[in-house]
Amino acid sequence: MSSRTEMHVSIGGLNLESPVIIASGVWPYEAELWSPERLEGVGALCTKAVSLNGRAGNKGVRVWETPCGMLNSIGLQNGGVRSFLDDYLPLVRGAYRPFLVNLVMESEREVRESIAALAEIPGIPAIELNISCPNVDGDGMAWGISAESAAKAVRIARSEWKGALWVKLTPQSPDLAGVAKAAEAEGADALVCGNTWLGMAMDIKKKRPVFQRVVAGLSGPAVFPLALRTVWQVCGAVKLPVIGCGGVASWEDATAMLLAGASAVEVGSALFTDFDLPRKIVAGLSTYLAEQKIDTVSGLTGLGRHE
Amino acid sequence: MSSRTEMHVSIGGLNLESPVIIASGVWPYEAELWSPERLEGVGALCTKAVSLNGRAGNKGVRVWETPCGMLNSIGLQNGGVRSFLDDYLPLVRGAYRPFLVNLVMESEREVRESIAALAEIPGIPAIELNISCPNVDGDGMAWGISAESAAKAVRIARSEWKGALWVKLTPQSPDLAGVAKAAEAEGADALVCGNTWLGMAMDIKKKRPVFQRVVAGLSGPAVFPLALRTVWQVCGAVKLPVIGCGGVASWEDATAMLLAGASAVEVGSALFTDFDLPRKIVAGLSTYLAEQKIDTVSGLTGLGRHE
Amino acid sequence: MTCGGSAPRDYEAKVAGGRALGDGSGLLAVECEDIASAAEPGQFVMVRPGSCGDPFLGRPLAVAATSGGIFKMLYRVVGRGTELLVSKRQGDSLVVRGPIGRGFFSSRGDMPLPKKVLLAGGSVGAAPLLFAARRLGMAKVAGVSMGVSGRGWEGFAEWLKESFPGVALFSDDGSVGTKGTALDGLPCQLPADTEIWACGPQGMLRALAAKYPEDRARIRVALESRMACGMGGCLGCVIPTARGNRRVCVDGPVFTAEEVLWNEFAD
Amino acid sequence: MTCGGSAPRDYEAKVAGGRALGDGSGLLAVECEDIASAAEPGQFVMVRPGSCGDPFLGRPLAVAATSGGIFKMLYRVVGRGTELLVSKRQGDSLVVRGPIGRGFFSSRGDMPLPKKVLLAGGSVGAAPLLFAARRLGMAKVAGVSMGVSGRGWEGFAEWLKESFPGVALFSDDGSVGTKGTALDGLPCQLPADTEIWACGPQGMLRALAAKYPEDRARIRVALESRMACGMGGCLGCVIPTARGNRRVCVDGPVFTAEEVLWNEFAD
Ligand SMILES: Cc1cc2nc3c(=O)[nH]c(=O)nc-3n(C[C@H](O)[C@H](O)[C@H](O)COP(=O)(O)OP(=O)(O)OC[C@H]3O[C@@H](n4cnc5c(N)ncnc54)[C@H](O)[C@@H]3O)c2cc1C
Ligand SMILES: Cc1cc2nc3c(=O)[nH]c(=O)nc-3n(C[C@H](O)[C@H](O)[C@H](O)COP(=O)(O)OP(=O)(O)OC[C@H]3O[C@@H](n4cnc5c(N)ncnc54)[C@H](O)[C@@H]3O)c2cc1C
Ligand SMILES: Cc1cc2nc3c(=O)[nH]c(=O)nc-3n(C[C@H](O)[C@H](O)[C@H](O)COP(=O)(O)O)c2cc1C
Ligand SMILES: Cc1cc2nc3c(=O)[nH]c(=O)nc-3n(C[C@H](O)[C@H](O)[C@H](O)COP(=O)(O)O)c2cc1C
Ligand code: FES
Ligand code: FES
Repeated sequence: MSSRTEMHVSIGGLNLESPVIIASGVWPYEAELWSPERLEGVGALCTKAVSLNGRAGNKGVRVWETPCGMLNSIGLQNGGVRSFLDDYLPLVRGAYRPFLVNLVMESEREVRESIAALAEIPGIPAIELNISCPNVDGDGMAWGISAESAAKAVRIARSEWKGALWVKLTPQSPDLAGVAKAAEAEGADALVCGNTWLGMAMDIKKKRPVFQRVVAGLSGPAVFPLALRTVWQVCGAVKLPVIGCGGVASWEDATAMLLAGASAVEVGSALFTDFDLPRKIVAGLSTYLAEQKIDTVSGLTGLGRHE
Repeated sequence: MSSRTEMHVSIGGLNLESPVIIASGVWPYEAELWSPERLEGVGALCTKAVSLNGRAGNKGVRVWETPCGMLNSIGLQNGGVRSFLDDYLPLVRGAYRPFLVNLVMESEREVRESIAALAEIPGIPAIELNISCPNVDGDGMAWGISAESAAKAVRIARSEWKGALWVKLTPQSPDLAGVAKAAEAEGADALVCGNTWLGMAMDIKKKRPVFQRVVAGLSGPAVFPLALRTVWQVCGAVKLPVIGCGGVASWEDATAMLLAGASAVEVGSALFTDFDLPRKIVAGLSTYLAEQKIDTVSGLTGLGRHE
Repeated sequence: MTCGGSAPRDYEAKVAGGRALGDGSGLLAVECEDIASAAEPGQFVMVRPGSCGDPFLGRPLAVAATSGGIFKMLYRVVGRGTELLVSKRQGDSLVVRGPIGRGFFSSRGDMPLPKKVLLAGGSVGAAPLLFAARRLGMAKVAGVSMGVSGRGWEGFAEWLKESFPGVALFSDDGSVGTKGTALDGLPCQLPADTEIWACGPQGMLRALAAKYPEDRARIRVALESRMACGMGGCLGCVIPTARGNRRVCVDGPVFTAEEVLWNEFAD
Repeated sequence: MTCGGSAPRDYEAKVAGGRALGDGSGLLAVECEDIASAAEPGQFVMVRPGSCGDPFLGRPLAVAATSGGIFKMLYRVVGRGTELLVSKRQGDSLVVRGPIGRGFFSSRGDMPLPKKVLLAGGSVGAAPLLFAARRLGMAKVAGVSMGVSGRGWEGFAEWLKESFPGVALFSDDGSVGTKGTALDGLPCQLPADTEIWACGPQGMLRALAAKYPEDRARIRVALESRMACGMGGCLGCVIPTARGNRRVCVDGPVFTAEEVLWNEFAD
């Protein structure tokens, strides 16, 4: 359907066969799902969050459906960086696609140690630095909330990591443009915009919040208009490539993200209901390119910004 | 179905027969729709935005559907405060229900003049001050973004208006709790939490943003989990009564808002698809109260905060 | 701004039947006594095609006919909302808000009916015109001119011929009827005792207004606009007119071509 | 963490038929060769009941039977998702992801089948047990004990009796079968050559584990948990087990009552 070159994008140090990336935290380490046949249309994959030490994640209800979306409060459950390298890296590599290790921005010490462990192993192409977590060294606010703390986070990671460094922004920041500029100034190679949106749910039968931590992250189609707006704003603030993420569930959504200035998209929750979405997005983009007489998908980036 | 006293709530200077309020900007001045028969279950109504002088509103596309929601960019179209008083006030009064004049927070001079005009007419029970608009005297940011500017807005309105003063917050504020506290300190009688969420849409056929102003306000069920979270946060920050607004589309949603700490709810977009929603919410609340063995709806307020 | 007609209501109605007309167009009959008995040509309903929260908004569709407690709509599949209509079968339920707006008759106020009416429509714009023809009586209808885009519309064209005997039929590519647009089926001069009632894509209505610059007061157009509420509340559907912004849903959808400020908006 | 079985796939399947069992429960048959041929008792599918974007997530429903290219599900209306299933008719399409998880057989690994199996279920927990009984062969099934809540479940109880001849039937209010729960139909001592396979509300499974503290390794329970993905990706469905958090969707849904740390979670 689509020729290889048509869908090719080159972003922040990675060469992708398509602009569709599997977002962090949604794709299991099940061997069969990392086979080429099950990854049609996928340009790259982000691993689940990796932290220095293993984390059990949150107790109680972890997922909750909302209108056209869902809330999650997984709590970064993972086995730690060593377990990732030992147990899952071979599988991840077996997909023969660029991948990004989604790294939890913890304390300075922890993140330096995690990166050191990753850097020891040759052939890890990229880190996606997740700055949505609280800065335990600082004020407890998420690293990604202010331009200053985001700058610090990126500086730390950049000084330790020579490979491609993507930074995943949090839409909870009141100064997204500032955070984006700070990440750019500190040497990030690309920005992922963004993570989940802070929401909550109430269990009216039990008369208490559904989640033990009360709040949880909203994702899925419901947030698409919000995510698209943040992509528009961030693309206006920086020259770095931007990856749109939040609610992408169709080729039309992906196209809108690209026109707004994104170089690629990440898809998350929509995979929960459609394994085949990446292939469908690529097919839709390909037809759209033909109709619009545009040669390559990278030609769409930012085209909607010139009125 | 429900006894009068069961649903009665007394909030910020108003006595309502039910905790369901029609949000600003959604109910037309069509005589028939202000008749008691068409307002079953409605405790109070907010008028469309009123500004000092008439405003034509925005050009181009004004509404756009999104997953479980919609974007709007109406641009405060209204005939100005005089036209409101002359043309519509009699109709509004004819509903024999408490109502709130949704007043656009413009420049200091304009808002003082508008309030003076409203204050001349006896029997206007309450103003709902909409601080989502840019502060044209200040930095152009919305009045409701920072605690300082919100404080100033409420101070101005409070000094001019003796009746009930509700303040409608904008979820775009990065410091909602601070804004809420500022409004409380300056003498607001209740807080409405909140307005629409900043989103955007792309017209992929035309390869340009759908809205002339690019961004637009997201409302409807999609935003409910986000609005509920802001209600939870604001109720934790202030003692003032809080009215939950954003995505309420069922009695369950209204119940969740009350349990999170709200004293009432406003419904907006959901009326676009169901005239009968206020009555249904009241019926659902009534059954729920009976099941939970709670006497009055005000007994639900904040009940979900004690785990 | 107060609307002359009565405000619409919401109904959970049952589908009475449907008929595909080929290539994504079709008729859908809905049981709803209140709407069927009150609707006039040019009025429309907001249909919520799904059985759940998404699609969120109703879809505006003109009333194409009424008989007994049933009204019909003519649809063309455009996106996911209309797509859902295709699979509706007898007995399925459907939420409809209506009847909405000022139609070809009520929008006249006290103005008497003209002696003759020419009907001009583009594709599914035929719906309110069909209803209007029935109400006017064929004696008053001086002619019917319809345009469709062409290939793929054969089934629809057959239905048009059935519904409007003697219709002048045009298509962009000439594959159906004569090559041209509905405007080509209209006289160069509009006779003094005649009005044109039209419904179709905005471009066609704009061209119609341009064709008869002197006679715009005698041209009534049923307009389309993006809508959220269909009750006059959201102000989402306004168009610029000589009297300021007017809501297509309840101030229209029928306007005279004279009122509309054609140059001040684009789709 | 890697799952033994093969990863599920998504299918746009057609409804082959349905049968209401009264009071909001019913059977739904779906045409899907791949799922029907691969599914084992205890496995489930994620069904997206709507035709649009909302409800967003699939609903987990156990496979209750298979024959030829068709598999059946047994549902009880709980909320808006299952509500939408009631109106499904033959020919309607339905998006299903499956088959998912480790069932009563594959969850055993190399462990041989026991000589006898007692089946114990609560309400729609009957689904995977029915399927298990077929696969085990009635000779191996030492007894079937089922509980329902009572009034309103008469139709369902009839269906149970039809499906499991000789079933011991209990209800909370005694209106159907004997007053009591499915546990009352089980022996005080679990014979050495026997296992219990159970499915039902968490409270019932917890009580079952409590009833046989020494024999939990011989009790297999099919658990429920809130799910988003049904493919092991979201980690939304985990339960605490002796081996740490395990995903109900792909590590289960069948676990031994011994593995599960019953005290460390509540519904
Ligand atoms: C007063 C009026 C009467 C109409 N009568 C008919 C009729 O009789 N038969 C018929 O086939 N069509 C009619 N239309 C057009 C019809 O409303 C749209 O084709 C339909 O809403 C498309 O919905 P969708 O979900 O398939 O498309 P989508 O593009 O998926 O819809 C997305 C959103 O855009 C809106 N939208 C899309 N196209 C239009 C349009 N052309 N006009 C207004 N809103 C639009 C939808 O209502 C929806 O809110 C009428 C429109 C109006 C305003
Ligand atoms: C592995 C497994 C197998 C199941 N098999 C069956 C079966 O064969 N027959 C049957 O009737 N039911 C079965 N259930 C329960 C069934 O999934 C729920 O009743 C159903 O999801 C409720 O959806 P709803 O939209 O009607 O309810 P809602 O309450 O509106 O659903 C809202 C959300 O909560 C989830 N949810 C609600 N109740 C449950 C529950 N009990 N367990 C897990 N998630 C829930 C839904 O999936 C949805 O995401 C099974 C559950 C699991 C986990
Ligand atoms: C269940 C779940 C788990 C997630 N885990 C992570 C994670 O570990 N790290 C991360 O950066 N983002 C995580 N996310 C966020 C997604 O990667 C994505 O940014 C977000 O869900 C918005 O995209 P979507 O609407 O396409 O899902 C998770 C999302 C979900 C739904
Ligand atoms: C079409 C439309 C017009 C609106 N106009 C106003 C307004 O004039 N003043 C105001 O304070 N809020 C206005 N709002 C915001 C609503 O009052 C409400 O706060 C918001 O839509 C969230 O609630 P909902 O999700 O129930 O619609 C408008 C919303 C919509 C959809
Ligand atoms: S559609 Fe809302 S005012 Fe016309
Ligand atoms: S449902 Fe997602 S991991 Fe089990």
